[in-house]
Amino acid sequence: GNSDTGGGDGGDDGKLVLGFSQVGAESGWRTANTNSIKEAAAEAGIELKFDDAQQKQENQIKAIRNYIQQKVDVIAFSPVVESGWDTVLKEAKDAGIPVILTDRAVDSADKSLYKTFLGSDFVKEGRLSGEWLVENKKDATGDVNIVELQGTTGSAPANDRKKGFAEAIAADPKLKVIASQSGDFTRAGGKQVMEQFLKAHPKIDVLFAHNDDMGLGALEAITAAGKEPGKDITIITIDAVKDGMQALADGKFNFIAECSPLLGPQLMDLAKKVHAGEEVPPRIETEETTFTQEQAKEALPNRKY
Amino acid sequence: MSTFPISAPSWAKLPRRHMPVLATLALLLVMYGIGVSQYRAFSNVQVVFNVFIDNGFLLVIAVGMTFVILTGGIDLSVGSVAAMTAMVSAWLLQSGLPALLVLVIALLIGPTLGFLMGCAIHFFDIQPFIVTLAGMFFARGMCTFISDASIPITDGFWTTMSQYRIGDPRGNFVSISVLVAFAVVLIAAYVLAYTRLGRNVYAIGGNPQSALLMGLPVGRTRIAVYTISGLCAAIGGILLSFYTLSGAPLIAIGMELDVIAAVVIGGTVLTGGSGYIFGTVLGVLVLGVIQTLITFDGSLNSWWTKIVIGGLLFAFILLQRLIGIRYK
Amino acid sequence: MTDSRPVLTMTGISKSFPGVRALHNVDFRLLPGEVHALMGENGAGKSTLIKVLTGVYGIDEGNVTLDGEQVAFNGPMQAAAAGVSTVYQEVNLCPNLSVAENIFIGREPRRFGAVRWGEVRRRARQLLARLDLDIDVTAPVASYSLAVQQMVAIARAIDVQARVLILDEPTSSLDAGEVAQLFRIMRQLRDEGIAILFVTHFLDQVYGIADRITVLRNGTLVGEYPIAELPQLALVEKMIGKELDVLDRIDEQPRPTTAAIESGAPFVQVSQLGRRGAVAPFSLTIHAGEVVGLAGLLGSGRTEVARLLFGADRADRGEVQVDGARTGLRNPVQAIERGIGFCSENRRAEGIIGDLSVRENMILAMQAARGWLRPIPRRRQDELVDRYIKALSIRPANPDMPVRNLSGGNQQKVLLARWLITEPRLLILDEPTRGIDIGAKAEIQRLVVELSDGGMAVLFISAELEEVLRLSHKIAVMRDRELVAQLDNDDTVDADRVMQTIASGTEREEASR
Amino acid sequence: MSDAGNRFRTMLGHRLFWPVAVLVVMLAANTIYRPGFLAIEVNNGHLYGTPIDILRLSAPLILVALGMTLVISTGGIDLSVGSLCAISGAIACLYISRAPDQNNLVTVLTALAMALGVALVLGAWNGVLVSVIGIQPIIATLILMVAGRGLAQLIAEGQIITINSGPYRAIGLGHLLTLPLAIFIALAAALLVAAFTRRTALGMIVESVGGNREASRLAGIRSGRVVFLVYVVSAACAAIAGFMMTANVSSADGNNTGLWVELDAILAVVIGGTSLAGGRFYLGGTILGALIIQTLTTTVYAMNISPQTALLFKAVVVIAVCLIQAPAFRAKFRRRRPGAPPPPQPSPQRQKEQVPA
Ligand SMILES: Nc1ncnc2c1ncn2[C@@H]1O[C@H](COP(=O)(O)OP(=O)(O)OP(=O)(O)O)[C@@H](O)[C@H]1O
Ligand SMILES: Nc1ncnc2c1ncn2[C@@H]1O[C@H](COP(=O)(O)OP(=O)(O)OP(=O)(O)O)[C@@H](O)[C@H]1O
Ligand SMILES: [Mg+2]
Ligand SMILES: [Mg+2]
Repeated sequence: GNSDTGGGDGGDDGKLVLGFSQVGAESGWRTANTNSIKEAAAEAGIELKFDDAQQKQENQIKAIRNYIQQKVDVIAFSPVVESGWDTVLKEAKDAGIPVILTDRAVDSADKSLYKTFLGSDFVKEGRLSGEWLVENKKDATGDVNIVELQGTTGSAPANDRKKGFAEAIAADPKLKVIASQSGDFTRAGGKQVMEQFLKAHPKIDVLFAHNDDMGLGALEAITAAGKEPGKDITIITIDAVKDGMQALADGKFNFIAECSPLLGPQLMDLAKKVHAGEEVPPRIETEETTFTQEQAKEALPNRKY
Repeated sequence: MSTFPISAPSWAKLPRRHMPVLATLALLLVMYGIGVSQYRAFSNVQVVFNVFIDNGFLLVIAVGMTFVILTGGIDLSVGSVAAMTAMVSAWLLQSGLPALLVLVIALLIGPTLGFLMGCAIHFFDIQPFIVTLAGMFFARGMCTFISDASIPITDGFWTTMSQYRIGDPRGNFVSISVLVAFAVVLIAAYVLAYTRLGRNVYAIGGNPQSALLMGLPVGRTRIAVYTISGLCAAIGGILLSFYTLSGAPLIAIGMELDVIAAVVIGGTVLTGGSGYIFGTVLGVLVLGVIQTLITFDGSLNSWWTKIVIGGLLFAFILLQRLIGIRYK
Repeated sequence: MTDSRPVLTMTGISKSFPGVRALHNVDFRLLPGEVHALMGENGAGKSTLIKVLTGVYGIDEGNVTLDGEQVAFNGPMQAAAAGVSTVYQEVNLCPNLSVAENIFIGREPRRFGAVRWGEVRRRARQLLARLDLDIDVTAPVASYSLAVQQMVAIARAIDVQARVLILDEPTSSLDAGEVAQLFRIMRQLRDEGIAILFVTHFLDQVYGIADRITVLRNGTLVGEYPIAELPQLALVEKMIGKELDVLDRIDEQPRPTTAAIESGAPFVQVSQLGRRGAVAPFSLTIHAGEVVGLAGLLGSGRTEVARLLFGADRADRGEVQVDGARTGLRNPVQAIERGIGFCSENRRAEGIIGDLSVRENMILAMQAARGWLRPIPRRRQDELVDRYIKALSIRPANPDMPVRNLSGGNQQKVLLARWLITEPRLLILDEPTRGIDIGAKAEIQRLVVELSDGGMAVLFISAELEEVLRLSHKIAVMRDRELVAQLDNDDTVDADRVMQTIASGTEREEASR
Repeated sequence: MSDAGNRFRTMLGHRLFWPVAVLVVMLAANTIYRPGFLAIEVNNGHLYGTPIDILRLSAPLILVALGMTLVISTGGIDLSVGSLCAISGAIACLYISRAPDQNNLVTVLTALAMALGVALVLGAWNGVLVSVIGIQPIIATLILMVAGRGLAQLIAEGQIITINSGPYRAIGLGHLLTLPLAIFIALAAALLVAAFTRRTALGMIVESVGGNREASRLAGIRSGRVVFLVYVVSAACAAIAGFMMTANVSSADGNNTGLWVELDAILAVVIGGTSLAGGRFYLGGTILGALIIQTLTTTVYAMNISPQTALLFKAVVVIAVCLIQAPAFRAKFRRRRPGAPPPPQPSPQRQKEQVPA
């Protein structure tokens, strides 16, 4: 490694240097992700250069350029958006620095620009949610009215989860999305949108929220409207953060598709491997599961984030 | 009634007006010096080049904003317009239009929107803040309207513009965007200093009432600056699409604030009437260097990053201000 | 000359603002090669007529013809293009631009589209030399005093190859020398066949240069007269609609002698107060009930002295005693607390707050002194405001009108009222009669006399020497930013002697009294 | 002219006429789209319905906009309010979440006091930067806007702090006399600000400083102190708004609490008729502006306008609101009518004195 730190412990002590550019710190999920990576790096004896891009692709590109200048050993990043990485990745390749993608993929045609992708599959999360619903409502008679709380308009998780969910519920014609609106991934947004859904649509059977936070916000709106969440309205969310799991265990949510932020250990492993020149599979999905109410009760006590 | 004995000697006069800008320059150099002393790789020439490569689009947009702020206005739409330009380019390229045609169309949208906003501001006398805020909503809305996912650009022209390296391709290089940005800066500096339009911009910023009574074309100039800003945002958007080789609906969110900050740090007064393009260049560099410093450090938490950015900004502005006062 | 066809005619002009009828069915014509004075009290509609003519305001009714062709300008730009060059009442320049730029902006000499800065500066210097002004043309215009700014605005207007030149109170801050310069140039232009419309409140100037006079009163036309047919007294009568006798009364009143005043304890004693780059250290004593006049040429530092005394600028040497006790006057608040008030010469930038109403502008200083927690009760406000609107005959007498809609002279009166309401012990008046009509000017002069008789000290600054001589007990003479002499205003002092002192800077020995 | 006609004319001329008209039109459009829009029913002993939601949700915006009105009227701007909302919310929630008994009223009050205290200090910081050091307001407050988000996250360690505290919840969701408590808080704040500015001379002094700072100084006003004060007031308003926002969802999210609220607040102030150049301010207008903005947001949800086009819709409405408010625009239609006052040509709004920035 050839690193430059401001003094202190860094320097040429043969440690592997990993430059990691994070999307931002826009949610609890993201913070858990960051923490996992930091802890894993410390544990694995890897020197981590961390940069927060504050949800801006420009910043991420800048950070990668700077990592190239600093001649780090491996670059890893969670792309803010899918497209637009070819130029800077080419620069990294020319400088001989291997790149690992985490959490979100890029759509580059040239697969040689990065070594591997480590992360979850948003489409799959949406699909799992949809499949559970199809299964759960297979005995229902009459239309099942679904409202959807989308994530931030235009963001990859929002687009993919919507897509996966839509694909899955297409299997059953009585499942209908009657309203779909963006709640910006926030509790306040989820609540405000749900309030209006409840007023505009007298009969809502299912809520599908793109993350736990919006679902938690919607809970409040549902209670205020005099309905019982989890019973009158079936609630499906994605992420499985602690608060969400609690709601699931309490019977307020009905189903959560996990999207695990704990990529740290896997990432460090990969970093060591690509640095050593070992072959790694081009795509590695994080181990993720889904939770029903019973499973949640069991899992809750060991939930870290 | 000739000269005053107490007034400053003539040699002391020249630098005084330029003092704030010089102070900014000096502080920038100090900041760079700190970087070099702290991080070894910071002294690479390429680090400096990268600051330009990474901020070329910001610089171009800031130049347009300088025109607007000099008249005492503000343009909040620039970030969204840049994003919309990139988005439209990506979309048109995807649907198979030739690159040159796309370039022309994309470059027309920004100024058109700017022109319309300028007209609303001038003819209906609505505050620029609101008009351009509506412009910002509109342009951002267009982005998601076109597509709510990002669209990659694979066009040959765009790829070349994006990846061509001027200089030693293995060593130090700059991108084409940097040249474009420099060209825009030079043209803008010339326009402001040597053309009637430029002088009218300053006059309106000084006192719009007087400018009107002095028989200057206030309306025309005001519309012109918003059009110019729209054009710069469009050029910036094209550079952005070179930079990212894609159009993404959420890109450049909040960029208007960075741009305004850069312009103001560069010494342009928000109430209008005083400031230079050169100052704006310095302002953009200040923001760029702050960011580079933080990435080089690489040990900051997400939230400490924000706090440190705020702190550095504060330290910089405070020093700039103190030096400025002393020489005033 | 007189029977040539008018270059400009305005017929049946009417113009209303919300609540005010500024012009009603006014006719006006301007002949080539004449200087035509437009006269009237404050608020008579002079400036409005000019603004209507040049398209700043739209016309409600009436016609304007230029060279026999009907015109309707949509703004000063069009008017200028048609050969109507105007200096508006308030100095209208861009403060951030240099003197040279202000003169040439909009018609800079260019080569291939690029402004030739060298040429701009050279020509600006030339032009100002014609007005006998030798200043740094690259400095921002805001760094010069109002008088210099006025000269710059005039320079801008006369450089245009115009057929009609309009000057709305161009001489309000100029001293005699500058006025003479300006008149020389006006005559020259007139002889070239240019028609000049000239507005002023100085009757002497009217009779010094005008060929014909048009009088407005309350927005209506009183009449148009050749100068020879309208003697000064008759003109005043036409303007105000009645006879004027206040001026005579001032001179008749018995006034306390200097000796009598100086026997009392001094109110303010200044010793060696100064500020680098502004005024050389000076010493001055002002007694209660005393009127001290400040005389001097343009830029001689009178305004600077006033600002130091009020704490508007901070002195960097010397000391001040108020009532015998040493005090710092580091900011206006401190000065006001010690009973000092200051009426700035630059009413637009440093005086009125255009957004606020007449009432609010008037009570502002008093309210500031009371602190924001103790608002002045509405009844008391009404009382004060009504009193001063009447006393100073402010028109329109509507206390809730935004002050920016008042005519220039009436704004000045509002400012004066602001300070009178605070009942200061020393009132510093920097060009208080600037832009004020003859009737009101007489009123203000009378007021100064009354106030000083009532025990208030006044520091009176005016470009009109005559006024200073009439009112002051003592005259301090400034030259080159130095207080060079103090003269007791007794029978031996007259305009000539003061001028001499200004010119030669003698009688220095008296300055050190 | 008939008496009724005259009265109509004066009503048309009233400053608040057009904002009110816009609000009514928006509500009407919603009602046409969904007849139940205005319906209010009683649910659990409180009133329940979309109009109530609009009122409740606009409460924090009204608060922020009130402070912003004062700041803007001095010719400044405060970009840091969003961050201040996040900081105050985070502090209050953190304190409560650590307390043994979250439902204890004393705990909650201590939390509020602490958070408010920190907000006041930060407001004072803004005030010092602007009035003492003389940094341009937009930049001075930008510093806290950026760093403040970081602070909020630092306090919450990047997590969402969820609390379960009845008294705190009440700030956002409680009811009083069947109406949401938040409305009363906002109303009380509005009355307080109005009393402070209009019953004392503070309002006039603020306006005079905004209208012409140098002239105010020469009239003996301590302009610096006034400017300092408004930033502190703005911070206090933002802090209370922050409590409401976090109480509304019983959790503090350092990232998203009050995100972009500064833009909405400025928009509300400007729609309300206060000029960004400083000078006269109109509290009533600001409140209406805030209501209009919240109604607009709710309309997007109520009409289920697709997220992809929601911003386009907003752009159109904002422009429409501003156009019909602009005297110059209305004059274009009235010009032909005889007797109507002509358009003010050099608009009074632009007539700004030179104020050194
Ligand atoms: N923009 C305006 N809005 C409302 N009223 C106005 C406006 N401009 C001028 N007025 C009013 O029109 C009348 C004529 O004003 P004008 O400025 O023409 O007077 P003037 O003769 O130039 O006086 P002065 O000698 O004081 O300059 C005054 O009553 C004034 O208050
Ligand atoms: N004739 C001149 N030539 C050059 N500079 C001048 C001239 N007159 C005034 N100035 C500038 O104007 C500034 C203000 O002068 P000041 O206002 O103190 O003068 P004053 O005696 O009050 O004159 P005025 O009669 O204009 O009020 C000075 O800083 C000076 O630089
Ligand atoms: Mg006038
Ligand atoms: Mg003076």
